[in-house]
Amino acid sequence: MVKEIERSGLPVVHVCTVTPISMTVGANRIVPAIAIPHPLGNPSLPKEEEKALRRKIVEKALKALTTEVTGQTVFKD
Amino acid sequence: MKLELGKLTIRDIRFSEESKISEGILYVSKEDLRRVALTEEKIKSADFDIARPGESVRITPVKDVVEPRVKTEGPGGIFPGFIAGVDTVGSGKTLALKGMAVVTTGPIVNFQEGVIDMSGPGADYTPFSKLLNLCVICEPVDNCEKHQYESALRMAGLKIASFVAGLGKDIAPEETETFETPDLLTGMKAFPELPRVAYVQMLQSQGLLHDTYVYGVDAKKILPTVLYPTESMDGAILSGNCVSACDKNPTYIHENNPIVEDLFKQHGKTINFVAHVITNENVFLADKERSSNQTAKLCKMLGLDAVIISEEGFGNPDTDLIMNCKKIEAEGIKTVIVTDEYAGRDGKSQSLADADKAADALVTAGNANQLVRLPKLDKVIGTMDYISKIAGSSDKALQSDGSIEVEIQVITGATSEVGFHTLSAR
Amino acid sequence: MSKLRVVHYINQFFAQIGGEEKADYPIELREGTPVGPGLAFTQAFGEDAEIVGTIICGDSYFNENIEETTKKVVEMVKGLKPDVVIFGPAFNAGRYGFACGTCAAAVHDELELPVVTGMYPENPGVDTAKDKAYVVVTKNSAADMRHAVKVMAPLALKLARHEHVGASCEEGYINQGIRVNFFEKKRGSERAVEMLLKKIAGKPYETEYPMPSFDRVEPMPAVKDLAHAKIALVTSGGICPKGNPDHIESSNATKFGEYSIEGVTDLTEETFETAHGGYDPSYANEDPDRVLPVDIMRDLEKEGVIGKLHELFYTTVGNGTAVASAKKYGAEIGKRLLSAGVNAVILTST
Amino acid sequence: MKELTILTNNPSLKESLTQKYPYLRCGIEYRDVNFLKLLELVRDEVHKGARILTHPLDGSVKPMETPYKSILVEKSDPGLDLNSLDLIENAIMSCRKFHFDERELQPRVIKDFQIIDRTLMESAIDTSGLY
Repeated sequence: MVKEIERSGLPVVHVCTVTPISMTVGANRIVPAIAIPHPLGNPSLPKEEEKALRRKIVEKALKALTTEVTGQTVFKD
Repeated sequence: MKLELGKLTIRDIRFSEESKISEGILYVSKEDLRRVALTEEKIKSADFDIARPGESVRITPVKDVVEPRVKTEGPGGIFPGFIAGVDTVGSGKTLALKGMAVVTTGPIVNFQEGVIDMSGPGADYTPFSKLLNLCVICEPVDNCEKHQYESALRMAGLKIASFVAGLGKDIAPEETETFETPDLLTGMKAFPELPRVAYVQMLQSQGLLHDTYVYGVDAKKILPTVLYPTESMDGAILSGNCVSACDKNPTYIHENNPIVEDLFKQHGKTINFVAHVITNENVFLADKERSSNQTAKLCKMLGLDAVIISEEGFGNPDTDLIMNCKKIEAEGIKTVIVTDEYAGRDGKSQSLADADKAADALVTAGNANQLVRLPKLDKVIGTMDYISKIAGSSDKALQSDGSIEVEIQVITGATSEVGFHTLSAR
Repeated sequence: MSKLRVVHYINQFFAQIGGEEKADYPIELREGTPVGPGLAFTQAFGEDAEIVGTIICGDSYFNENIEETTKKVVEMVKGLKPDVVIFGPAFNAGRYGFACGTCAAAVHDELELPVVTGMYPENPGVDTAKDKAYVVVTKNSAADMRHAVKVMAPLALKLARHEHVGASCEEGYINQGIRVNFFEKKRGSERAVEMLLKKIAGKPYETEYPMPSFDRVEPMPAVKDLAHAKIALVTSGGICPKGNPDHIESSNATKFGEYSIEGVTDLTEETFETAHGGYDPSYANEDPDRVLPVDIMRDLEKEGVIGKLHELFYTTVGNGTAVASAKKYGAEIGKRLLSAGVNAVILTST
Repeated sequence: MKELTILTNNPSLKESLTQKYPYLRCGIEYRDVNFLKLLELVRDEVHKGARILTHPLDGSVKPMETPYKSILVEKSDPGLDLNSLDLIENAIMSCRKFHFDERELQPRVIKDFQIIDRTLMESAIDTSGLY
């Protein structure tokens, strides 16, 4: 799905828990997520901390979208 | 370095009053064997049994398999660093008793794997079903530490194999094969046209029941080094390693390393078999980086054109394997890697825990997760207490007709990653 | 013992109805006598099996009425109660291959019957049958029919009898990722040495386990001006309005969802949930932002970090959804986003 | 400041390691979770910036066959270490392909699994010089 959306002409960032799978499905901009049942959250954290964690990942995703890449890239920060 | 390997085929093993080899029959006195085993002070009692190809016998849990060998001429002795001193081995003359092995069994831990079936479908999966197996069953003294028990059982196997081989010391071998590796410079001059090839062997080195020894040194503490290919034929490398029985190298496989043998067959004809490089598989990631760097460096130093790399064990060694492969290929040296797979029972999962496009020539020893039904056999040497506790098995594995359904990963040598067996997968 | 029952699917060309000009030939079932390549199969089966029915369908007809025709094929097959179903072989014919693969997968899924087809490895139909049908390797033209039948017929018999099927290299089917053990004639070390000699000599050799490799798409240029960009959220985590109004299936979904988040600043337990059946849904149900971060996106929108959050989001369940459907949904979603003036997409997966 | 920590679900690890290595230069954090959860905890740490120092699939006892896992991490570098992420993700993926029925382990079996887990960690400590 990632690949097809990108093929239609839009940059896509894939926020995904299992990055090797993201590589196999052909995403070009990849941001690692937390865990399968809660990719952008962590229920064991207090609400505020959890939101801060989520914001960090979303910011990473936006950074990825504003970064030129030449091939599959996993974004650290 | 030149080794003449004499072979004496053992056609049967029998218990008797006197220990001797006569007309291809190995006669052993249980008393003699017990005396040898009990020199290990952590062993309380030892018993012995014989398993022959085709018999309805299961040996489990298997600790090690050892081929009896004895040095008949030249420096050093078999199993340097343990049985003999630390002289460099691999030259002179060695006698091997073919067609047989010493098999040690004993539950060091309560979930121990290692199955050798002498008949039935299980026998197809283990190369050791074709041998006459002199089985050694050892019990430890009370309150024996696991490490001590492992060491004692390992040593008992080596000592008994050496004792048995000693019985043939003065008998002329039926057949002698000569292996010779010239030193680097001579080899280069002798075979200027032939591609320079080495064997890179990765040795499991991670802790209790996960260790390999080289000249008595625990392999986790070595930097990668270079051996003459004949050194392993004299027991320079030996096994303390039996978890994940299907893809661990018992001592027998080190003595008879098939990649060494098959490269020797081409030596001087299509290739120049330059060296046997050994490296380890440690737990600490920096060790993996360091060892693969050093291995690639050695390959470069040796001026190699190509190598075969073999793995040992499950999971994390995939990381070492891919590191070695990538780094050696990056030096412009061609690689073929030998491994096995864990593709799940349905064969649909990704086979390796690591992958890289540099690994474009791979030989596989099969999917270790494949299920096999092993029928009830008449006799068990060792104990069946653990079979439902081990990987690829479960409490439910034991069927009402006495057969067990297990993954082939419990079978000793089933998916040998040095290509000792014929099992494969596509 | 009675003969095993085989159903055979072929296109208009192999049914000798006509070429491209007859490609709109509608689906038809002929019971009894085998048609076209069916004769060769009948011969190969000997006394063991017989073709009890042949389904004929024009390639264009199929590809213009995919869903409906596939359904019909399944019904026809069901009525004939076969032990195994053979499709084609389709060789290098793309639309024929696609029809064979699609129908084979459907018959496999819905009737749980073994299915065999035959194709040239580059036929796009190969993908559609992945994991479901055994696709026998053929050459790229119908001239290879004799060989294809020779391989497909015994494989079909094995499947009909529920016998053990060997590894791809033994049986002649395309390996689509399922690993099967078998005993080689030579031990591993000898094969390694042979492979090495070939590799040194620059001769072709075949690795016994190809490293996973993947189709790639060129990365699109980055967003230049984030503060004025319209960003859309898409997820394969199955987030949808509470009650799952479109009844998106929890796995192997046949549709995707398009929902409005106009005015929504935070997804809550009361308003949204997940339809996904592949993971523990409790965390996502408790706070759907954990999968689809609408709360954060609204904050960033308010702060001016991004221009705008697109008022619609799209949802699918990644769980078991066929590659072909996922592709189709992706293309459709991409089209809609593009026409809505979206500049970039954040796609979240579980 | 680099902070070295062994994350473990092996309840006997701390005692036995501190006994053997009185000067051990790393912390030991025990977590009462199962094998897979421990890997997931390590993954969470990686996302928070930790670097993995010992292979998450060390040893040959199969994942989930043994209930225990101990992993040494360095909680210092800010930012995501991609190698660590690959390792832990691959380990979690590998874990899922093994098939284990729920089973009750006898105390002696449990003890042996703890010992094996410990010796794997010891082998890392020995070669890393952390003692």
